[in-house]
Amino acid sequence: MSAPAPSAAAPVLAVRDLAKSFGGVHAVQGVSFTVEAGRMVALIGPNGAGKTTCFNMLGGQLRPDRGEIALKGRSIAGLRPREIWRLGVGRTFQITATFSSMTVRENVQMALISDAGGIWSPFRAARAQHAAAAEALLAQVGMLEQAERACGVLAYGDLKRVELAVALANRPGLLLMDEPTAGMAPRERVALMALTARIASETGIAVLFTEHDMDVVFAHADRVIVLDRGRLLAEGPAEAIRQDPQVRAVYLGSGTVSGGH
Amino acid sequence: MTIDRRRFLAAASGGAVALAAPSLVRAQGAGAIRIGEINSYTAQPAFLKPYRQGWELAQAQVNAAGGVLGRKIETIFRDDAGKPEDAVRHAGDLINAEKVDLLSGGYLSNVGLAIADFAAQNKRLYAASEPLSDALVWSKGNRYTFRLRPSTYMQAAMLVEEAARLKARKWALVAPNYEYGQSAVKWFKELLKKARPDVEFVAEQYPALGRIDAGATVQALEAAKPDAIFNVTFSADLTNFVRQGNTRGLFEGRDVVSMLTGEPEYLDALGTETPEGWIVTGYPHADLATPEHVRFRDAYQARYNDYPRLGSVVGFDTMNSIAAALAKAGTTDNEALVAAMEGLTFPSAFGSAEYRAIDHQATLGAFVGRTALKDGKGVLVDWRYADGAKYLPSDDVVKTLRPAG
Amino acid sequence: MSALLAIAGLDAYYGRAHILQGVGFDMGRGEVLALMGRNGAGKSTTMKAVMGLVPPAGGTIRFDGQRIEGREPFAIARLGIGYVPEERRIFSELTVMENLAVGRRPPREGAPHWTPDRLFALFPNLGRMRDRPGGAMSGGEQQMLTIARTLMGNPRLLLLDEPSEGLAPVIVEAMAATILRLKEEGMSILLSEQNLHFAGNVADRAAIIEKGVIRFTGTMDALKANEAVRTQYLSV
Amino acid sequence: MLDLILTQTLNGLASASSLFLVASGLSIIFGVTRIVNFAHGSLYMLGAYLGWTLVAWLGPASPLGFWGGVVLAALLVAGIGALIEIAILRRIYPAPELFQLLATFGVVLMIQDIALAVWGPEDKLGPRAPGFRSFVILFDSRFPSYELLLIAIGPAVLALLWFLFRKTRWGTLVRAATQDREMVGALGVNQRLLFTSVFAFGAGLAGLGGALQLPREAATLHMDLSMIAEVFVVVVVGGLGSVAGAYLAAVLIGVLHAFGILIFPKITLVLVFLVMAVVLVVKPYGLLGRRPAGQPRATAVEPLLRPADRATKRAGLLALLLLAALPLAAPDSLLLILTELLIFTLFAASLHFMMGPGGLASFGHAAYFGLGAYGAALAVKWLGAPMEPALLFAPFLAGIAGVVFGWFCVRLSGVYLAMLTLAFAQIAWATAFQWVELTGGDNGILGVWPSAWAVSKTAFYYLALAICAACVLLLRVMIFSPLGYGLRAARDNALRAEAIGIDTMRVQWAAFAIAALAAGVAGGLFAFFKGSVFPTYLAIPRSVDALLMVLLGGVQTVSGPIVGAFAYAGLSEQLAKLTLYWRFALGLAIVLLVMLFPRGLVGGFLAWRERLGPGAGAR
Repeated sequence: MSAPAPSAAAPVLAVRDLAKSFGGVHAVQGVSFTVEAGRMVALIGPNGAGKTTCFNMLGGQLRPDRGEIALKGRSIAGLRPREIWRLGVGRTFQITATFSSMTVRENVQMALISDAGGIWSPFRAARAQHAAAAEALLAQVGMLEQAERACGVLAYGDLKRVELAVALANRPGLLLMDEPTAGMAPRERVALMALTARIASETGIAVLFTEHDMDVVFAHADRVIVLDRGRLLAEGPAEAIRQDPQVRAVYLGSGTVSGGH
Repeated sequence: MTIDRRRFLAAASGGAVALAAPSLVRAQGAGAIRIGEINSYTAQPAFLKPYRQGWELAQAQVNAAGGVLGRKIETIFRDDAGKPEDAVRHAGDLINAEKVDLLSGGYLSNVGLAIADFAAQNKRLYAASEPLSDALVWSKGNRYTFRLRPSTYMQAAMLVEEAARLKARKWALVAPNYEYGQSAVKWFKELLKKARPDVEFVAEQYPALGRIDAGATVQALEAAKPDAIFNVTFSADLTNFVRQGNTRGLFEGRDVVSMLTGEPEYLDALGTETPEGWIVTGYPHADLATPEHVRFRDAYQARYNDYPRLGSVVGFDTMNSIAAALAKAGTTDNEALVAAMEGLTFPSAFGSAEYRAIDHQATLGAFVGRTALKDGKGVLVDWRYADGAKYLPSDDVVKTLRPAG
Repeated sequence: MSALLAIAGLDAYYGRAHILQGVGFDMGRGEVLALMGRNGAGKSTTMKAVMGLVPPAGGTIRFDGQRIEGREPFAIARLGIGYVPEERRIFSELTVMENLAVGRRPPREGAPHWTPDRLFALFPNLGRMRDRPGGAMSGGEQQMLTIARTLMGNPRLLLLDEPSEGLAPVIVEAMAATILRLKEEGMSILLSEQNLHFAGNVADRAAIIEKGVIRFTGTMDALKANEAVRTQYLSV
Repeated sequence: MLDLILTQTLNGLASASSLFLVASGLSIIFGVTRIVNFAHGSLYMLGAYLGWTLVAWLGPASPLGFWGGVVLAALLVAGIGALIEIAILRRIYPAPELFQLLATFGVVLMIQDIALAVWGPEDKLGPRAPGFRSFVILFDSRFPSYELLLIAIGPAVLALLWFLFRKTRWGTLVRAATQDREMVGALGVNQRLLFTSVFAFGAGLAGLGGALQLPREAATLHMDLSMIAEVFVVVVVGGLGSVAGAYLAAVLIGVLHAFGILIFPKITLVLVFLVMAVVLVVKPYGLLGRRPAGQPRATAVEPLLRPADRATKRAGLLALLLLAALPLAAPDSLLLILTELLIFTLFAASLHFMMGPGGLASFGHAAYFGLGAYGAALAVKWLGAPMEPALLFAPFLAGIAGVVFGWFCVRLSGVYLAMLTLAFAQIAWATAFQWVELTGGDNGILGVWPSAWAVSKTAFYYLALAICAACVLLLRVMIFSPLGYGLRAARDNALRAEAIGIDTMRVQWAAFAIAALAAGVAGGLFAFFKGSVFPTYLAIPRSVDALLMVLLGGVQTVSGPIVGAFAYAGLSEQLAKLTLYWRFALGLAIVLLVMLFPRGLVGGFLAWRERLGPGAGAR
């Protein structure tokens, strides 16, 4: 898999002054941040802080009211999801999004076929296409043994890994992961994020993820961005964020009941 | 749209006969002559229940007298539910699976045209009993199709004769939007205009068959302030139209000329709503005292404990005319039957009539009179019999109207 | 005194998947029991089976000595079991007051009697948005509303499915405080939880479920002391 | 002129009332149970017939007798509604939407025969309402006072419904159940009773609507389907589940009708469905409807779709060989039946292509079948084309319609999509029905006979077999091609599909057009098979036929439509021969099949084979 060389200087994703309102409610107001190649950046904040809105603008599911989103210097604000994907953005969803009537391998094949622009051929058998490449991706996320199973019967953690393989199928420069570990057991969370971190550092993919589990955030994020009521509350290395009194007040709390030992 | 009564043959109508057919065949010997009879039994029950009874009465009489050609006659009834598509389907099934010798029936004009086309393609005799469209014997007439009842042209001509005598100059028209309605309106306008060049037609309404929005339709007619109205709707559309028209006073101070409304099947449904003084075609079942009719009426009354409707007459006459044709042809071979039918004189409840050779139209007539309310029931009064032969265009005209020759 | 809730040998399937395989544990009155285990272990299914939302294929569920398995959800609710689902499932088109009205049941002996006013004292936020449609509330407020709505049925046993999931840490702290308040009222609570910190703060006892089988039951302290169990079934 | 406008508006409002009563009942039932109750028109019809009987029995002349009869009829229909809910619907709430619709269609068939058996085939004209027999003078013309009463009843019922739903506990519970029925149950509300009561209430409204029609028009056996078609329009235009929307739409449709009669007396039908299509294109969820809120609970997980295994392929080949050899032995009549079955198989397979892998449930697939047939017939009639080019023109016309209609339809999903396809099909039907100059209207187009070489039954059978088998196989190949995969991807998870670069709408659009094309081929063959085409080819019952075939076979299996076509056509054929009341029997069979085989016949067979053990092999 060819990947851009990691470079701290040129950010893969640069967001500037992003804003979105829904009928008078300012969901996101003037948020700016960057994500660099090979880095894991966590986006956190209370419910309703604007994380998902932000994510959906990055992924193209929502059109921003204002602001700039640059992917490797190219503006992607307002593009459709499929256009953004073609520019090299992979995405996983909070509620896993896979194709239940296809096997694990076919799910990845589907992404590969689409990447190769091969959707519009109605008379060839799809099963034979990109099979080897699909298997290679599945091997990377540790799902090769389950390649012939239906996605509908997979365990939740496995489903998340399939999604990761699908998101990697277009050799993305940026990976967007919305609550990648939600609903997973602690052990699975660590395994998945460790895997993601490894892929990120090996291939130089920039990773932006939202997360509620502070253990995951503080264990895996190179940098943390905190949103509150649509605004950027704080940004910095994990340790600095954990100590930030403002963040503790609106979000982290005293730390007595929810991790971050 | 009407409900899907496809293959409803079994239900209200001929299912029992169709099912029992094999055993009947055995009981009567293998030689029975089989007639495939297709009609809108469920869609137009008011007309077709009596029709079937009249048919079965005639069939019983023919068979009791030893049948035709030494063979009994047997009928396979099929319900087309008022849809040409189903009629064609049944026609195919009757010929190919039931092996009938000839086809008959048809109530709605579009159904009749569809069966006629099928009959021509398959070279089978089709005795169309009721479909009134002129196209059936004229513009789309074919070698294999004969029609019993007076056509829309003939009935329009009968009514125009009366309408032309009215003072009315401004006419409004209402007709169901399909073959029968269109053709009735076309002839009425043409013939009336010829008889009375001063008339004008100020409003025309074409509700879809069985779907009249009566209130709005009446209002639209009323708005045109006509002197007289020509109505072609029948059955449920007529009932709803009359009720709204009565309430809204549409018919007050206006002449109304109306096709078929004097037939007991439609008058009975109107009951106390029956408007008085409409000029209509119909059937005075209680008052008609010709010997043929009395004989028919008594037999019918005895068999069904009910008075005959016009449908009863049509069923009775169709069956009898087929029997007469078979007897004349001496065979069930359809080509010979066609030849026999041309110019065939046959007995009818209204006296004898003839299938004209020139256009395969029978000369059976209709009764023209006025509606009246008697004891809460609608009746036909001041009627006269209009002989069908007198209300047809000249042979030269017919030849131009019938390309099939 | 018999247990308030006694489950024994409970079996349940989702389609052909055998989710619960002989689950059994008891719960005392006034007790807060944390049902712990990883995602897909069977926590939610256990709760749904108690509530009658998933038909048990075998085993018994006794509530206050009475067999309730196989009954319909509404009948079980009327016996005094309140259920707060993981996905909240508030009626988003209905206002706060209407949401509460749906949950309203007559007062029940041996259970605290809740009125909207009392609930607004417990959840002051809700009192400030009585006429707001549920759909226009934040996740934390919705979570409060769903608990308040269930309390309107004056339950004797509250089933809380993953009350801390997906909430910001500060809200989670508030949630813990609420549970402790309810416990003071004498409410018995069965909660499912993955978060050991949270459970440790609110629960008296814990039951650990793994692949549809109960692997451990004991006090919270016993669990904290049992390193082996924690690492095997829960820990990082 | 102004007078006329005002009176016609009043006429429209009067018609709107009954429409609204029935539509609001349908809307309320849909809101809570998510069932599009096809039998709602039948309940309306029962209301009229029961009203007729009860009024006659209680004495039509006295106000008490008349109004008592009307109210009693409504209550009885409510009871019948409760019975239907308890006996049938209650058992199939978890089934997919279309299956429920199918079950209610079974109920339609059953009620038709029940009404026929009880009341006979004659139309029943009810008495005039005591106290409202006469008229008032409005704008210089007589206006029936009963119509004025009807005009008042509409808003009165609307107000009553508003009160019920906003101010009573029952209403609050119903609204809650509309959103999440399971949760309502978990909160201690007997939701079964609630559902039954809602269904009974909605049925009662329909019954009342029917009974109130008595003084206006005769009760007939056709009332059910002609009402349901209008009510669907009203409910969809107003917004599914919105009672106020239903009123607005009922008024719109009623007034439109009244003015249509003035301005376009010949195309009133087209007009209504045209308005429906326009509304749905502009406001996909109706005038006052909202995008279905939140998550569809328990999204159906579609089963794996695998290419046929060797045994299935062999069976298929064997069946094909058998069909090819058949004319050697079979009589003509059997060949005719089989020719029709082959054509219907292609028709069903074409619908399956968009409905199964595509998840696009079309309620108006007859449009493409019919347009194919008309394409062929028009080519013959107007261009004098022989069969061969006419057969090519058939899919062309159907395909164009598929491209145009599909463009709008793929923007919606679920019930809304189904309803828009219905609207387009009705436009096509009404056009064929009312554009008499071009299509011959109700007369259809006759004389569409095959070329000389294909006239014999055997020759035409082979023609049909060759074309249908080739098209069905081609559709099958497409299902397993990248395009077919993309289609399934769009159905399984549009979010994910878009996020991996698939233009879901375009893929679905293509599928729509392909399905229309294939249906057009079937329609063209059918035209030459029958020798004629009629508007009924595009009518709702034909669409329902297709749905039944696909659903009976099993949507999520590839062989489903083939099995379904043979099973359904065979079943209705056999039932027609076995019993007088075949519609009742067919309706019952549909209901039972839906309850027993929620995955269709092939789906049920596969599930059964799977249960035998893992060794039994793949699909």
